Amino acid sequence: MDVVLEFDAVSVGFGQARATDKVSFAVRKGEVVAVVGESGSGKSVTAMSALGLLPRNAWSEGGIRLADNEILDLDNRRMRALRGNEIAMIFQEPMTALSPVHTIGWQLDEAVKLHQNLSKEKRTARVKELLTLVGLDRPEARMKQYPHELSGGMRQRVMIAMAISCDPKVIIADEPTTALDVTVQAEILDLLRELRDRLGTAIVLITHSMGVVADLADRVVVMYEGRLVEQGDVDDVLLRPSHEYTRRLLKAVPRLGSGTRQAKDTEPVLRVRDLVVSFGGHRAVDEVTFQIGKGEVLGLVGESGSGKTTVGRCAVGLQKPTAGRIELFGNDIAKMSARVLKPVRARIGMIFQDPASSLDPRMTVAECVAEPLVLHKAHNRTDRVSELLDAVELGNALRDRYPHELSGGQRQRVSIARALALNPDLLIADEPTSALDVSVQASILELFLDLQERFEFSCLFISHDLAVVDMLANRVAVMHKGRVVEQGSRADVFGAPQEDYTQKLLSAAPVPDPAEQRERRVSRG
Amino acid sequence: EPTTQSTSSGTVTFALPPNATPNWILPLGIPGHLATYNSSIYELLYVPLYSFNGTSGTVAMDPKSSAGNPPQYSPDGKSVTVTLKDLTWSSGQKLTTRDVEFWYNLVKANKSKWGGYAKGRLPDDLTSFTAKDDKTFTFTLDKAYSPDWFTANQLYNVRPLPQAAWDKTAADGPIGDHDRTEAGAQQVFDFLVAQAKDLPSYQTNPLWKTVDGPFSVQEYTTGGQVTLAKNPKYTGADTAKLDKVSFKPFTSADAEFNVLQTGGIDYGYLASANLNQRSSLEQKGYAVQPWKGWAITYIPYNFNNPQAGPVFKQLYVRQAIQHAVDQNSIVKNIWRDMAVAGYGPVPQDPSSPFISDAQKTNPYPFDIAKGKELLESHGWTTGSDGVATCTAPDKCGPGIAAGTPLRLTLLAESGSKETDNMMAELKSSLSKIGVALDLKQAPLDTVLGNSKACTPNQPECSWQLSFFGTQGSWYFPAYPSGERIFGTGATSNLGSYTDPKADELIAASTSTADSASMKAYSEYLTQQLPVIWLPNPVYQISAIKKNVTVGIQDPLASMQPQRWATS
Amino acid sequence: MAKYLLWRVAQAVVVVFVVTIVVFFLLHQLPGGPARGILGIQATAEQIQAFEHEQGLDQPLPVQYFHFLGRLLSGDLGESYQLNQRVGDLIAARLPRTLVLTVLSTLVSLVIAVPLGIWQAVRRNRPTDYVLSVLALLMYSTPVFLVGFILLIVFALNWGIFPVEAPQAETLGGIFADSKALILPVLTGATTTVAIFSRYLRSSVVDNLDEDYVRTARAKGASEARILRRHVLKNSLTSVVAMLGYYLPVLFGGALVIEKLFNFPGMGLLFWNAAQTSDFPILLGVVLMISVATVVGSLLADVAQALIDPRTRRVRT
Amino acid sequence: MSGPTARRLNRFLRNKLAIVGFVLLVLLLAFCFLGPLFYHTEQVLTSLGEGRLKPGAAGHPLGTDDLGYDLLGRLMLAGQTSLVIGLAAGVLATFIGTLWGAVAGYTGGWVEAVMMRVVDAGIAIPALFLLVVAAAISTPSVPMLILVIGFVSWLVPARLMRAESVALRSRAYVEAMRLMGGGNIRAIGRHIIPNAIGTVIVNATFQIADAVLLVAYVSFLGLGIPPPAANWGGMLSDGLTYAHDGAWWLILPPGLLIVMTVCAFNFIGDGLRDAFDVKFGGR
Ligand SMILES: Nc1ncnc2c1ncn2[C@@H]1O[C@H](COP(=O)(O)OP(=O)(O)OP(=O)(O)O)[C@@H](O)[C@H]1O
Ligand SMILES: Nc1ncnc2c1ncn2[C@@H]1O[C@H](COP(=O)(O)OP(=O)(O)OP(=O)(O)O)[C@@H](O)[C@H]1O
Ligand SMILES: [Mg+2]
Ligand SMILES: [Mg+2]
Ligand code: NI
Repeated sequence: MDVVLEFDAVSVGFGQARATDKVSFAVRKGEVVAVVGESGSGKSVTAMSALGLLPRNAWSEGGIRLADNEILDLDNRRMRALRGNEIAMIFQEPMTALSPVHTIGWQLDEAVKLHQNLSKEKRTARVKELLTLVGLDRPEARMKQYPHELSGGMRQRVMIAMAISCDPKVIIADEPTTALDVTVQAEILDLLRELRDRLGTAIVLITHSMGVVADLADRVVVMYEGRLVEQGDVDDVLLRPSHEYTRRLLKAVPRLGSGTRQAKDTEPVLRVRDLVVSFGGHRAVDEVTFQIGKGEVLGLVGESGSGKTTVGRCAVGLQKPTAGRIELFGNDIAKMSARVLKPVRARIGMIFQDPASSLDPRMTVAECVAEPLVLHKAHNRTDRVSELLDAVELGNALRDRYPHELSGGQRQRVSIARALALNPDLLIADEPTSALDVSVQASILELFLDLQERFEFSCLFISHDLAVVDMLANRVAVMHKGRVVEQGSRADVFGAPQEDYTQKLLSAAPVPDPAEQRERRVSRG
Repeated sequence: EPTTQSTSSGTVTFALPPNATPNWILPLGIPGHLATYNSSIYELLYVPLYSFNGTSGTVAMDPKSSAGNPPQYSPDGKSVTVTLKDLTWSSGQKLTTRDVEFWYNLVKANKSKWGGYAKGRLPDDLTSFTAKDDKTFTFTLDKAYSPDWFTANQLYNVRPLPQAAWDKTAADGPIGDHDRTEAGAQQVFDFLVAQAKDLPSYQTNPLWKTVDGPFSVQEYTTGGQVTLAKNPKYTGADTAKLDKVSFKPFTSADAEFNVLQTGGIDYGYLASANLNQRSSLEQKGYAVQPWKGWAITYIPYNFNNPQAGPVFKQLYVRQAIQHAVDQNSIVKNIWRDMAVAGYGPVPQDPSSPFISDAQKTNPYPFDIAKGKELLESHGWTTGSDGVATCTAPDKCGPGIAAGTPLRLTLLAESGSKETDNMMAELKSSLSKIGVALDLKQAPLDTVLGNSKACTPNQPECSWQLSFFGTQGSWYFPAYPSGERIFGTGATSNLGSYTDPKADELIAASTSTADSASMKAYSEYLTQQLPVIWLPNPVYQISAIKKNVTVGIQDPLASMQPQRWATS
Repeated sequence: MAKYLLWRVAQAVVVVFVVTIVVFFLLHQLPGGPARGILGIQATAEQIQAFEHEQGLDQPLPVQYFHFLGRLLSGDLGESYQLNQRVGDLIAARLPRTLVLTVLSTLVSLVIAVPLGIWQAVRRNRPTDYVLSVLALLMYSTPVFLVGFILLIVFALNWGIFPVEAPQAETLGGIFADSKALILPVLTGATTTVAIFSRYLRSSVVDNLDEDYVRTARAKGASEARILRRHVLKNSLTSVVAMLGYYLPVLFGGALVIEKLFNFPGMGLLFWNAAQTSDFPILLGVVLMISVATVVGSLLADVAQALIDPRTRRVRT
Repeated sequence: MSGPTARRLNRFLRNKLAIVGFVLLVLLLAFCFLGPLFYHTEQVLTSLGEGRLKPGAAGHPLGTDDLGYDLLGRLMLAGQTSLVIGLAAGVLATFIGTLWGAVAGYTGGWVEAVMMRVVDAGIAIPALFLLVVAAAISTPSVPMLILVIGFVSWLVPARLMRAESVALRSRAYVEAMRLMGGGNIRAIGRHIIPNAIGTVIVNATFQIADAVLLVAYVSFLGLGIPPPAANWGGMLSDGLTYAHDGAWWLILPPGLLIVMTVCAFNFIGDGLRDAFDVKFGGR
């Protein structure tokens, strides 16, 4: 088979520091190469170097060949002709990667316009088609929306639509499905597969989900500490890993059905009654009712765009509900004045779905983590910050970096550390581990469980990773199209799902065994 | 070489002073509309009874542009008889005594609304009007006056008006003798004023078409652009030589100077700072000549100021201060010779029979040592800070306590480079005799508003010295008597100067026919220093196209464009 | 939207009220009152008294203010003390000139400043950036008067390319008919503001160029020019739009120096002369108009910002 | 060599022009404040006889003005006024304006409406008018001018800052901070203003330039500090009177000094901007 993209001893660095060291691998036509590895090991920067889009302060060396072009030698104009058309990229954090002041319709239209000479109507039709392809409902209405009006998963799908808009020869997908629930994820993976089969598109798939790897990849590349430590056939790597890190990684993959936690019956910390949120007539959240008891973890799973984030934001008063009642620690927040709300909020920690935008770009990691401590005049701040950073496996070396100098997973950990800094009584965790590789995720979850046991905090845990929810949650609620379609104890919901949607969800969750996953896929559809 | 087509067709374009937009046509001024650029224009349309100007070289009556023959005063000085010249309104009617009576009736019945009124003056001093016939009339006066003064300062304001066209109370109302009743006169006056307030209609309103002057209105815009055309029906002796004269408004002297340089105006002006451009202007076909003003420039002392008043009341202090004013240097270096040193209450240039020898020769020439000596010999000692303080109160004078410093505040008009420099120079030279001057600047209007005649206990009496003379402090009518500025209690006697002898001399100058009285007055006030005398700047520095002859420019600041000619 | 507009109009009315009250009060703080300035030093006590009586200046301040308001409600701004015209007419005559001048110069300035600011941001901290910064600042720190002066001397007096005066016509049609005469005044007006717009823009473009969405646009294959024009510019307009909102009242206030230099009597001069002579009705009239323009300007700026940046539209909790 | 402060300094120093600006400012300050110690001239007493000398005249390297003041010495004296007023008024206006706008934009609702309408009202009353009134009721001095100029110039930064603040207040990191129980003061001081620092700095540099020019305008209006005090702007506009004469030596030196001051502050501003721009440059 012919190689379409080849990395030849590519190193990327920032100043004196080297982020990756002589990474070499090749991607052939119609091949899906999965890049897995430690968070911060240089996956994203390697991928970006293929498009010549490294951050300004980065340098790169080595050879990158795209078809017959030596990327690093190309001038701007030639490079531009390739980008989007020959090689497309799906960026890791879709919130900041989309222009906030342009509608998504405009942004998609532009992607089409730049490489295809189509009339306005045809382009609009194409944009609609793309939005439908990535599974967005009401494409007409969506086209007119701005990025901040979409859910995390929807934004991610817009990014995907943008990348595939010109049927490129190579797609580099940097964590393309982190914000997607497993059913949508499966659809997207099908879409990519179909693209590969139809056009012979080569795909570089950076992901933390071994299930996704098993589902889609032909070959796997494993990165660790900036180096490529192992590569090979998907079956070989996943089933017969040779490198010690790969083994560790695979061992850390959580599996659905391993959960043990039971529902508790404690006095409620957060009560949500008949919550309705509508945006311009569209009911994003529709009569949602649930409660979380002290020391209890409620896993909130569900379709992308079903309103999970919105529910979380309402719970802490960041979003005004259209109707319904929310009680925090026994008080109705609608009736609380800003002054009363403030101390209440201090007892809440929140991990935002999109860590990049929830960190002040002008604050260093240490300052970000220290912020809650400063706000509550805690003593020994420096020590506490170090402790927290250690706990989320961020070395002291990162203290003085700014958010944009981190990898996606590192940013997410900063966000986690910040949320935990004050030992909150209630934690709203919106996809807290989506950007983490499973080994780091495992230790974070362990930390979480440990803290939870110790401080008995309550938690609304929003996640797409059913295995993780299975491991943490006492109870589970499933959302679909703005409604909670099913809720109950973890064991009930996951063990004996009543609703169609829940069953679909559970069956769509990929498993990290290529053969098994193939079977599951076939049986599903 | 740029030339304008205008001159060849007998048109002269005249540059109006910055922001002077003509806006009043009725020859009965009302307060707020009395600016000279208004009267300069309507005098060309409505011939005044007596016109005074300096076009002959001295300020005097100009019979050619007057509607009346020289007045005849009765021997007792209590009545005056005038014979009108043979003038015709453009409507065809003759100018008659009825037109003068019309003016008199209007003014008498509406004196409080009329802009020229001051208590005891016109029309109060005219007790009755009697017409002998169509051409001759007599005014009876309330008492005897100096004929020169009365003609130049009072009769000068009389303007025959076209009774046959204007004596009505509504635009389409009938002409009648409405003015002969008080109520009727008031209605007519109000009607005329209302018409005059309709500036946009000046060009078209038939009312303003009836004129007897050498010109009539051709264009009169709200923006201030006025064009007068020769009045073909003019029957007097002062026929216009020009076809047209056009008055062009400007937003600033700079804008005017720019246009001047391109040759866009025939008769313009320049700032003294631009005098270096004289030769370049001359090359462009202009002659540069100063237009002197019939004015004096000074800084009043506020004799009623609680702190400085007693000091100002000492003649020796005023003398010392006057000695410290280097008028010659100021004229030469600051005004670039476009001002005339002034030493007394009478305009110094052009020379006139009114000026005394004392004023001409200046009894208090620039002499720092003399000034210092005057102060020191009167008990003032200069301290280490350079400010003189009174150390011997018995010598300083009454009301001056020991330890009083000679620290004065001067509120000066802002916005002029020459004035700023003059004030800085004054501050500097006064400091040399031990007088500390604290300067404060404000727009002319504020300075005037601040410098009111007042009594010591009034709060507004806090001003000590004030300067508002960038363009001359006081412009006189033809007869430069001082009753309004130096007479006790006069409104414009801002510093409340009072001196019985001065009052006596002023009274003599206005009420007796004795022409020496003006000289005596000039001499006395030159010596008495009621104010700080300063150089009097010219009215403007004119630049006139060489092919335009304008004769001598009138120190009373009016224009006689009928006598201008182009070649 | 309608509700928001109504709410803002209500605020506007309050602002205009407050402004007129403040100005009214301040006017009467000026020592001496207007009579002296209007009537001149030669005025007699009787004349001053008569004038003050006629203009109602001898009444208590609140009474005067209510008279002013009463007339205002019937659409009457009063009559100038000195110019023998109604304030409304005066403003109507001056405004077209001022608007033409300031609108055109703001446009010219934007046409220069926007590309300049973007270009400088792209070439940040390189010699071209430095040179252009110095040039823009040179223009900024040179007083308008000097700029106009130099332009006049060079282009009008020495080379004779353009007239020394701005158009003298009083109607819009007349002004545009003499468009050649507009060039120098408009250029003069434009020079000083170029730096303002360009430097704000440079600063925000510099910030935005580092945003991730720019990387996305590049990944799409968009050219740098397109990225700047279509992506970055819109994201960077906040401060320029806020400045433009501020320029509306400036627009109505006129450009005194240019009006003086080019013999172009407009609002600036009207106001300046009125301030010099304490022509209260004119001062009040102009201030009233400027305050309306200010409120409209800030409303337009707010609306424009909401249109540009949808995130600012959200209603807060 | 790590730590945010060190990195900030490092970024500042990487902007060559910022260093030039800094050096320029030091030189200007030295010229104005130390210059008179070495170059003695009479700046109080006039000497009309020595007026209007051209540059190079004996003892007067830059010539003299109308009143015979030595121009070089006068530039130093004038610079003191201009720099002190420019800096103080500029900083005052920026400080008040930035805070005001940030608070208004961040708080929203009623508070914003009231605060911004106050700004509107301020803008609606022409500065010219306020200056005339101020001149009429008090005597000008350096502190008074600082206050007056500061008072008329804080409005624009308030507007600008409000616009930025409205855009920033809905950012997730600000929400995150509010969730942590952070108050408005911290949100404004630590998040809103730092993230609008570009606008703040550009504005501050303009404010300083504006203040220097406003002093000239103000003295032209008659609100200025009376003679023999001087300032660069005033010297420049005085000199312009003689522009038709080609008296460049009256115009160029004060003009250049003003331009240098404006540039110096702007360059330093650019450097500061870079210093706060965390995405700029390496480590
Ligand atoms: N602009 C930057 N300046 C300095 N260091 C950077 C910058 N961007 C990334 N890095 C560092 O480079 C390394 C590789 O980052 P990269 O984003 O490629 O990681 P990744 O493998 O994609 O991780 P993740 O799975 O968490 O997204 C990380 O250690 C990160 O801290
Ligand atoms: N500010 C907004 N304006 C308009 N619509 C919005 C806004 N915020 C969210 N929505 C809509 O609300 C719905 C729910 O969004 P939400 O972010 O809660 O989804 P989610 O369940 O968190 O999805 P995901 O798993 O993809 O993050 C979506 O249809 C979204 O488009
Ligand atoms: Mg990454
Ligand atoms: Mg979400
Ligand atoms: Ni009037």
